[in-house]
Formats: sequence, structure tokens, C-alpha cells
Amino acid sequence: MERPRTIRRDDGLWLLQRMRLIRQASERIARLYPTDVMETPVHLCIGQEAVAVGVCRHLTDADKLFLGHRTHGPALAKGLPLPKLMAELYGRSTGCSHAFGGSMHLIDLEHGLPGSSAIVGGSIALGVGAGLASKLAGADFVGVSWFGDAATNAGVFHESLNFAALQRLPVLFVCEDNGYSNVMPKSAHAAFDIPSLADEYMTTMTADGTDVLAVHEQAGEALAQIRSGGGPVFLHCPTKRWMKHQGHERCDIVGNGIDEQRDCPIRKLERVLLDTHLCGAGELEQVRLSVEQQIDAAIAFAESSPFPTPAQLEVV
Amino acid sequence: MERPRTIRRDDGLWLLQRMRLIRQASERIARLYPTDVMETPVHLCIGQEAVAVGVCRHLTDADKLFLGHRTHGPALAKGLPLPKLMAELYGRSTGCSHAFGGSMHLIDLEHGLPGSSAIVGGSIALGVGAGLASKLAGADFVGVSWFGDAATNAGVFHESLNFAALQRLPVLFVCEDNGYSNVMPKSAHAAFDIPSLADEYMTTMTADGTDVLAVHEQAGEALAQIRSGGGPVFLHCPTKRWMKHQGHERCDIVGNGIDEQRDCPIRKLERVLLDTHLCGAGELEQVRLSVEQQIDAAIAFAESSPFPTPAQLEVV
Amino acid sequence: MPWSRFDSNYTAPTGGRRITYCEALREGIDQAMGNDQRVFAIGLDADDKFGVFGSMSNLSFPERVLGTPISENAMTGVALGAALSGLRPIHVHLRVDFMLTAMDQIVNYVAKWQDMFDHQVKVPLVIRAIVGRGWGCGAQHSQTLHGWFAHIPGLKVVTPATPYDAKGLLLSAVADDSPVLFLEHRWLYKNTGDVPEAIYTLPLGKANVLHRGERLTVVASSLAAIHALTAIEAHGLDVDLIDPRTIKPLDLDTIVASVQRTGKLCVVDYDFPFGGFGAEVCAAVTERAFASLQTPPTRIQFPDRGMPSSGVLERAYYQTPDRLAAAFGALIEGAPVARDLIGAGA
Amino acid sequence: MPWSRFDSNYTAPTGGRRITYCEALREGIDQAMGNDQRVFAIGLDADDKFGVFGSMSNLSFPERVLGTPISENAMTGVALGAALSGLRPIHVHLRVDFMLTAMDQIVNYVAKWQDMFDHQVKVPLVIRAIVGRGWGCGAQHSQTLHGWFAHIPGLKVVTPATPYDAKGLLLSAVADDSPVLFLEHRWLYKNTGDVPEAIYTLPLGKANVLHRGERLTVVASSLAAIHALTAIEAHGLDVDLIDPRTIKPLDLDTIVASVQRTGKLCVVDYDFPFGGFGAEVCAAVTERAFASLQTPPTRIQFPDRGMPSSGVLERAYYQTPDRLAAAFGALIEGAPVARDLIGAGA
Ligand SMILES: Cc1ncc(C[n+]2csc(CCOP(=O)(O)OP(=O)(O)O)c2C)c(N)n1
Ligand SMILES: Cc1ncc(C[n+]2csc(CCOP(=O)(O)OP(=O)(O)O)c2C)c(N)n1
Ligand SMILES: [Mg+2]
Ligand SMILES: [Mg+2]
Repeated sequence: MERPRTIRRDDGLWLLQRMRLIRQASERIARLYPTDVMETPVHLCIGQEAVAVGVCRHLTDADKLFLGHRTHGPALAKGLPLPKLMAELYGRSTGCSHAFGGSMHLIDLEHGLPGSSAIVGGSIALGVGAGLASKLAGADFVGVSWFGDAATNAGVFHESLNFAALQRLPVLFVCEDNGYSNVMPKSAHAAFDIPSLADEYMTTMTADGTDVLAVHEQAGEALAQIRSGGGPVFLHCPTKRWMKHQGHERCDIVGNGIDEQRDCPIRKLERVLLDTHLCGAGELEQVRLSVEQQIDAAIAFAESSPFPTPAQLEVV
Repeated sequence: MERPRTIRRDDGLWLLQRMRLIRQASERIARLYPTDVMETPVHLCIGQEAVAVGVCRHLTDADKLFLGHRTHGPALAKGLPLPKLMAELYGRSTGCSHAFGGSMHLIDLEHGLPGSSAIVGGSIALGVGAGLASKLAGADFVGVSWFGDAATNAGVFHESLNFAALQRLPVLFVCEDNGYSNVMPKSAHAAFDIPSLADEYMTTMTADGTDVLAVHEQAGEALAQIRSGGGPVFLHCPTKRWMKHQGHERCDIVGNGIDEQRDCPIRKLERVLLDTHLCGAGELEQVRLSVEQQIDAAIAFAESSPFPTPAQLEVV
Repeated sequence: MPWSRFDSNYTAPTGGRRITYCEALREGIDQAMGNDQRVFAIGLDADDKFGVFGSMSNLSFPERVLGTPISENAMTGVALGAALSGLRPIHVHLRVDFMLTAMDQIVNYVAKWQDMFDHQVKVPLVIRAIVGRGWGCGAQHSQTLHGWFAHIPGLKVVTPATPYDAKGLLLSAVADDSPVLFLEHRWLYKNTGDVPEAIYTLPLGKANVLHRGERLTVVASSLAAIHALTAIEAHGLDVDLIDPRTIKPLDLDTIVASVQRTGKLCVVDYDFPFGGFGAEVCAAVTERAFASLQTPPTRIQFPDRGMPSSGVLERAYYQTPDRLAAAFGALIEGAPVARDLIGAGA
Repeated sequence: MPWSRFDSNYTAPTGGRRITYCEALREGIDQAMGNDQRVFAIGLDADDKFGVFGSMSNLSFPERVLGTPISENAMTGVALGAALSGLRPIHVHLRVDFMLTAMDQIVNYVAKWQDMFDHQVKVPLVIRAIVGRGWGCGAQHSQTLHGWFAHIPGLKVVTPATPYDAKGLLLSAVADDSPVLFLEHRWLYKNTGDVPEAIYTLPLGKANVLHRGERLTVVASSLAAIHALTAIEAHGLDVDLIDPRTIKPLDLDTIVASVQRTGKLCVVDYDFPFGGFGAEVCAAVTERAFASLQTPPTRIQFPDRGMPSSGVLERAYYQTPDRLAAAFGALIEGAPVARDLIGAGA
């Protein structure tokens, strides 16, 4: 039972632009990475862009998003300017974390990104804390906890869901389930079914994490429920990781079963936009080109930015 | 649909004796406690005896039981000699932990009690480790993780269940659910239903934790499944705590709704033993009296035992 | 800003209102919450009628006092997330030992968050914990660990010894824009002292000189400071007694100035002996006042093993004012200090 | 007992087989497992094809090598439970930072278990972790923490500097009946050295003198020991260099004897500066060799803040052999040591 695939033009274009921004920036990073200009690990999310972009379309700058190690996609989707990301990867003072954070520790206070963490699981609790702050302050922002399938192994996952549910906090849990923890498949790291377990605590929804329209629709429903005081919601998004866990190479895990034509969230959306005559092929190409220019500019910015100085290690 | 309440006479008498041992020892501790002869906190389990005794009837000395803070009942049920418990509470060198452990840290290597811990939750993982040891060594003992309802709040609970299930380890999880974490009711500490959550990981059974025959029967089934290689089992035993969380006083929490006639596991068993003519009233009284003598002897042993000396603080 | 209208007053008043350490804490928390509605309290049993040994009972803003499940790790993350979202949490633990379940959050998250983002964010988070021996509770319910936490960059560590300090330092901790661990010794809770009713703060990083003397400098915090003071007063010892009040930042200047005068240093540190606070003070003072030292600095600490349960052993594990007096006396006279006065592990 | 048939040989051979630190570890683990079938290895990615940076690839007994979920806390408890049930686990962590999620188990359980039961039980448990800087990984993937763990009674802490030590100490750690933390610096993995093929052990608690000299005693472990040795050799410095090999138990006798000869002490400790290993060595040596000290002991440590990501900052955060040589030279001459040579936090 296929639903009719429709979307407003402004939404559709936004989703496409942000997905392209993430994809093309990631491809560029992958191309540059072997040259060692970026002295920091990179966890790319090529193939997973739909999750970040579909959810973030519904978030405001006031909503607080807490990320783990796979940061680039959701950070850009939330609004982190690309030059600040690139400068951070290049270890320059103009980076979003002033070169102190690196790839796994991105921040953008203006756009509701109060930081991200490289210790798997812990940041789930931080999103819950944002939800608690919203509730106690009588504010209307939402806390968003963003994590992968294997973060559900960690005890803090269980503790965080329990507390959010007990307190009926305005929190969206987004599980970007790419089926792997590094090279370990889900069957080896989780004895439970993730959405089924989550459902023991709270309303749980699932959306195909390679289909931005599906994510966009479910995230919209989830956030509407949360914002209307309905308590936390768990959004489970099965998706596919095309790259190795870390670094610039495509992943070669046997049985990964990725078909870059069929599984590509960008191609899927472009097809809908074309089929529903919201955009023409020329316009799509225009999006790609304009993103490419943004990337060139961001890299130029990073490359021309100053490095920090050792004197900055002085303790404040 | 009441099941016929039957039990073999030897089992019935064992269950009765051990429950009486725990109950009467606990009442005696409660009576002595205000005199400060025991310089250690006590978490009594009056009212909960059925869980400890019903489960431990099926355990051998080779099976390894790991306890939390509410130790006395399951430790005695597993085989810890009462004099060693009393001497430990009295802070004497003849105590099971040589006066280094106190009430919350009991050990009896001979009877498969490799220690207990006062940090809630953590010992759940130790039982899983015993199960792993059994599996790796090709042995046939079982690991038993013993904990209360609120230990399910802790992340280590989730991590332990997941790993035991992934590895299909010979582990019995026993949740002694008295509905409270100190004075906090379950509704305030767990947003989930405990057996329903446990069922997401493994076979889960429930037995009335005030009814020793029910516990005995379910624990028997659970252990049969575990010993035959069927993987871990979760046994959930709702029960009632008559005493305050800690110390010698009855609990006065509003709505605790305990009826010491109706809810008493000892009375329940005695009624069955009488009704099925397995024992006469005189014999039951005999059990009570002989336990009372054991307690007198244990206290006399503790009181006449030496204290440790400060020289024992020397680091080994 | 609500935090700028406090009185600051660094010496304890006398002749005023006497209340307990516990009441002083309670009052400080209550006033912090009244002064700034962004302040809230969270923790296991924070909201129950016993209120964390009485330090949180009958607070004026119960809607900002939250009990939690036994989930100390996530709750620390929740407090951090709330601090990053505009609030000022006070997270409380009945025992410091329970905080060990939250070390990922405390060390990897709370302590690092400002450094990782070059201090673009504030982390106004106070973590309170009760430390020290209880009643035969054994090794898992009796740790102190102030020096251990201070080892981690990004954490301030506060150890009030008196009711006056408890309230003033608590209010400073809540006013601080960086993470502060606030460690309260269980055995101080019933001590009384003069405490102003008004709201006031004491600076973090400024020591308190509890006794003036010329022949030995003793550095001691929390319960150890009280025991040392009792020892000095009872035996009329000519000792400079410095309570640093905060383990970190550490007021080395005050300590070094004293050692330059007395020529001798003894640190009484109710904590494990390897590394930690005692070692830091001895090493740092030796670095800065080597020429003034007449004898090597001495540490009086716990034995290098977990706390045993039996009362007999528990009492031997801690020092007493009498044993401290004997040790100070020996140091003043240049006599060797008996081994059991230093702690079996030293 | 399988553990009694080892050769013991405390000085590194020369002219033998050269292998890397990583290979030495791998061989030690493999031989430990071959020697005693109670030994098993467990940890996140322990069983994957990269095998913990190669230190566990292609082991001979794959059925005793278990991967785990991201559940470090429970896995530590699982390892402890297995150790209490007759096995001898080696629990491995890709980074020491991940161990912080397991501190409840490590500090409250593993470290305390023997003390709580008056040593009626053995806890033959080895916890391996890779420490130190990586590649711009930032503050949560670069800690060392050896001194911090050593603060906790009940934990032995081993920090091998050479391939020879890595294998010999690993085999000793697995043979030990008490908990041992085994910390391997990431930047040592590719270093090579002579390592016997036979199984051998090195005693825990016995230092290794890496260089003989008369004018300064340098204490340094792990990567710091290698950097110090490079500095001393490159500049021909007249320095006694002592690698304690194990932070705890600490071979103070060897260090004190050296300081009594040289009159000067410098501890190079690649770790946070407050308390910790550096402070302990300085404080303990001052206690025992005060009369011999010509100048105050010096500590060279990290700045008192989390590790930054940018390569420029990461390289400044650590010392280099050249900067160490400059510091040693100044100490030998009695000149002041430049502030940036000591670490910005000191
Ligand atoms: C506590 C902890 N343990 C281990 C790691 C190492 N690690 C980093 S990412 C990762 C896999 C995470 O998988 P998942 O949560 O599914 O996210 P994904 O990488 O697939 O996006 C692991 C094991 C870590 N960072 N933190
Ligand atoms: C990690 C940790 N947090 C808090 C405590 C304090 N505490 C001891 S027992 C207990 C309640 C435990 O309740 P439950 O698990 O249901 O066991 P019960 O006492 O009911 O048998 C609490 C909160 C602790 N010991 N450990
Ligand atoms: Mg994944
Ligand atoms: Mg309970």
C-alpha cells in the first residue's frame, strides 16, 4: 500500500538542498581526507542523509539537538554553517569549536546545537535534560537525542528513556539505525528489537531512513505530539551506511547489500520532485552546482583561516 | 482457576524451615538492633521469604548467586550458616566476611555465594559473568542474579539482560519486586512494566512472591529450561516488604496494604501443609522451636566471638 | 543578575544565630532557589520526606525539586543537558559512592564540555554528594574521593567544614558558571555554628585559616579540619591550621606563605593515600617553598584499602583528634611520627 | 599450576628477535591463553578483524575471544563474575576513556571485592586499555589516567614502555590473582624491541633503570619513558632514568636510592597535573629522601585541561624529547625550567 508521494515545493527544495549539502560535503571530505589536511577522525553519513534532513526540517533554532560521534549530517541539517564545520575539520580557530573539538565535537549555539559527544550513548541523556529544562521553565522548545542503533546497547539509553517517560518530557529520540556498530551487525549487539523495546516506554514510530519524505512525515507527527504535551516519542529510522565506520572509504562488509541507485535518499527525492513536476531536471542540477560552490567557498575559508596557537592551552 | 496446592513432604519441610529461619532470624535482629550491638545497616526481608526459599530449593552449591543489599534472606536460603551471618552483623572475626563486609557484603564460597554488593544494580552483571564462566568452561552450574524492582532502573540491568540473551547464557534473573525503592513506589521509578520489558530479551515468568509454592514451581521450570541449554530466564516475583527499607521498624507507608495474615508466605505454606495432611500442628510448632534454638546458638556464637584488631588494617 | 546582590563575607561571624551544618545547607539551597528561578534540585530521594539527611526537607519550591530513579549516570547527563539549556541544576547524591555509576558523564561530559568547545558555553551545574563513613556500611558506602575528582581538569571541588562555609560555599557553587562538585562529610551534619540568615557567598579558591601558630602548618579540609582544630585547641598546640575550603581551585598562596613561616607541613587528608590531595599539597609546597622546609612534609591519610565494616576497624581507619594531636606534637618536636598515626598505607 | 613454569628475566635481552610492542602484546595474550585454558579475552571489537589495533588479531583460541555490545559497565561486571567463578578474564578497551562508563564496576566492585571479604576470594582479572592521544580525537579519546586509577586501593596499574615489558608484564598481570589495569599508550604500538619467544614474566612492582647517570633522577613511564630516554641519549645527559613499569605497586626503593645519589628528581608524567602519579612520586620521595634533595622535585605533566583536537594544539599538549632535554639540562644546571616545559597547568 504505497502512499502518494507528495510534498510542498518549499519543503521539497529545502530537503533536497540540505541532503545535497551533506552528501556533497561528505564526498569532498572523503576526497581530501587522504591528504591529511584534516587531522581528526571523520564519521561520514553518506546514504543516511534522509534522517537528519527529514527530522531537522521540523526543528526550530530553539530546539536543542544533542549528537554523538556521527555529527556532520545532523549538524548541517540543524543549521551549522558549512564553513564553520570545514574550518573545524581543518583544525582552524574559525571552526565552530575553535579547533578544540574536531569532527566529533561540533557546537552551534545560535542554531540549537549545544554540543556533541564521542562517547557512545551519553548524549542521549543530554537531550532529555533539554526536555526537562523546557518543562521546568515553561518553555516550548523540544530536546532531541540523536544516536545510532548500537547506542541502544548502553545502559544510559535505558535510563534516559525511562526518565523521559516518567516525567513525560518534550523529547524526541531519533535512532539512526544503520544496522552496524563499526563492523558488528545488529544481530550481534542487540538481543532485542529496537522499536519494540522503545515501545515499552513510550510512543514509538518507524520511518524508512533512506526515504526523506517518510522521515519528514513521521517526524512531523512525532513532534506535533510532543509539542502538544503528549510526552516523549521514539522515532526509529532504519537506514544504510555506505562508508566505513570511520574514514574516507566505501564499506566492503559482505552482505551490506547496498544498491547506490535504489537506496539513495537523494535520488529517491529527486524522482518524486520530477514525477510530481515540482522541479525540472535543470533546477535539480542547479541545486547540485550551487551546493558545490558553497563547498568550494567553505574550503577556501577553512584553508585561509589561522591555526590556534599553543598559548591557547593556558588554563582559563 | 486455583491450582491444586501440592508439594513433596521433604520439599515442603525444607521450604518451611528455611522461611522460618529467615523470618525468625530477622525478627530477632529487629529486636536486638536498637541496642546497637550490630554496627551495620540491616535491610530485612520479612514478608519476602518465599522468593529466596522457593528459588534456592533448586540451586546447588555449584550454582553461583550474586546478591545486592537485601542479603540475609537469599544468603540463608542458599546455605550461609546462621552463626556466620550473626557474627558478621556483630562485627566479629568469625563472621562470613571476617567483619570486613557487614550486613550488605556476605560471602560463602562453599555454598555458591561469591559475594554481594551494596551498589544497586551492579551485581546483576556478576551473575551473568558466572553464567559466562559456566558456558566457557563447559560446566553445568548456573549464574543467578538477584535484585529488587528498582534495580531495573539502572543501566546495568539493561546491559546485563542484553548480553545474557545475546550469548544464551545459563543465567537466572530473579527480580524480587516489592514495589518500592526505599519509599518511592514503582510507579515513580519505572515507566515500564518489568516482566513485559524483560520479555523483550528472554523468556520471562512470573510467580507470586508471597507464595513459596508458586515460586518453587516457576523457579523449577525456569531452571530446567536454563540447565537444558535454553538460555537465560527472567523470573519476576511480586512480593511485599513489611519493614522499612532499612532498620528494625515495620513500614508505615500509606497504602502499602499489607495484611500480615493474608500475605504471610509462612502462614500460606503452613496452611497447605496442614490441609494436605503432610504435617501436623505439633510438627509445625517443632520447626518454629528448633529454629529459635538455632538463633539462640548463633547469637551466643557471635557474642562470644572476638573482634578483629586494628592491626588487620595493614595492607596485604 | 540575581547572583550579584549577595554579601560577601569571608570570616565566620560570632555570636549570631547557631544552626547545624545540615540546616545551613538547606537554607543555602532554599535561598539559591528563591534567588533565581533557574535553579532546581534533582536526585535520588531529593524529594522524599527525609530529604537527603534533612538537607532538602521542606524546601520552598517543591515544584523545582525532583526525585529520580536509580539512574545516576543518565541523571547526570540530564542535569548537564538542562544546564546547557539555560537552567542551573543542583544534582544530589546520598553517597559519593553512587556517583561512580555516573563517571562517564562526570569525567567525559561535564568536566570536558567547556574545554571541548573552547568555553563558548556555560555549565552551571552543582553536584552535591555526601562523603565519608556511615555506620558499618563497608567499603562501598564510605569513600571521600575529593582528591580523585580534583585530578580531572574541569571540575571544581568544594569541601565545606563548618555550617558557615557550607552555606556560603553552596551559594557560590550555584552561582558559578562551571561545574562544581560539592562534597559534604556525613559526620559534619549535626555540627553547629554561627550562620547569617542573609544570603552570602564565600569565594571558591580562598582558604580559611582556622588557627594561628608558628611551629607547624597543618592543611586539612572537611571533617579532618574539624578534627585537627579540636586537637590543636585541646592541646594548645602552636600550629597554623589552614582549611583550603576548596580542593580545586587550591589556595596554594596561603599554604605556602604559612610554610615559609613555620618551616613544617602536615596534610591531614581523610582519603586514600596514593596521589590525591595530600600528595598534591606536599608536592606543590615543596616545589614552591623548598628552601623554607625544615623537615619533609608529612601526610596523614587512610590506609591503602577499602573501609571495613566492623566498628572496631572503622574507628581505627579514621584518625581521632587525640591521635592527630600526638602526630602534630611529634612533628613540632622533630620526633618520628608513629606509623599508625599516618595510616597503615603510607 | 600453569603459571609457575615461566622464566623470569628482568633485563631486556639484546640481539634477539625484534618485534613491535603490538606484536609483543599479541604474543603475550596468545601464550597466556595457550598456557591456561581458564584465560579468555572479552571486549568491544575484541573479536573483530582489526583486533584492537592488531593486538588481538589471529589469536589461537578464537572460541575464547568474545566481542561485546557497547556495554562496558556490565561487561566489567561480567568479567568480574567470571573471575569469581574460576576463570581468568582479560577485558579490553579500545580507549581508556570508554572505561569511564565502567567506573562503578571498577572502583566499587573490582577494586573492593577482595577487601570487602578479607581476601577470601581471588580476583584474577586483567583490564587492558589503550591510552593517550590519537589523531585529533579530542578530549574524550585521549586520556591516560594511570595515576587516577592508582589512587583507588585494590587496583594494580601497569604501564609498559617497551615490547619486552609489554609481553612480560602482560603475562604477569594475567598470572596475578588480584585485579590489574594494564594501560598501553597508543603511540608505542609500532615501536620495536627485542622480545624472547619463550613465555616469561616481569615482576609487578619492580622498576627498570633505562639509563644510568649521576646528576638527575628522572622518573617516567610508558611513552614518557621512551621520550625521556630519547632525550637523554640524543643529548648525552648524565641522568638516571627510572621507568617504574608499574605505577602501583610502586618501586619507591629504586627511585629513592637514585635520588640519594643524584640529589635531584624530575617526574615526567603524561597525565593531568593535579594529584596523580607525579605528585605521589614527588611527595613520597621527599618524605623518604628529604636530606638528599638539593633542589625541589619537578613535575612535567599535561596542562590542566582536556586535550584539544587541532594538531597544532595536540602537539603542544604533549612534550617532545627535545623539550624534555631542555628541561633536564636546566635542572642539571640548577637553572629555572621554562614554564611551557612544565605544562601550562603546573
Ligand atoms: C562508550 C563507548 N564505547 C565504544 C566506543 C567506540 N565506538 C565509537 S562509534 C561506535 C559504534 C557506534 O555504533 P552506532 O551507535 O550504531 O552508531 P553509528 O556509528 O552506526 O552511526 C563505537 C563502538 C565509544 N565511542 N564509546
Ligand atoms: C547506585 C545506587 N544508588 C542508590 C543507592 C541507595 N539505595 C540502596 S537500596 C535502594 C532501593 C533499592 O530498591 P530495590 O532495588 O527495589 O530493592 P529493595 O530495597 O526494595 O529490596 C537505594 C535507592 C544504592 N545503594 N546504589
Ligand atoms: Mg549503527
Ligand atoms: Mg524494591
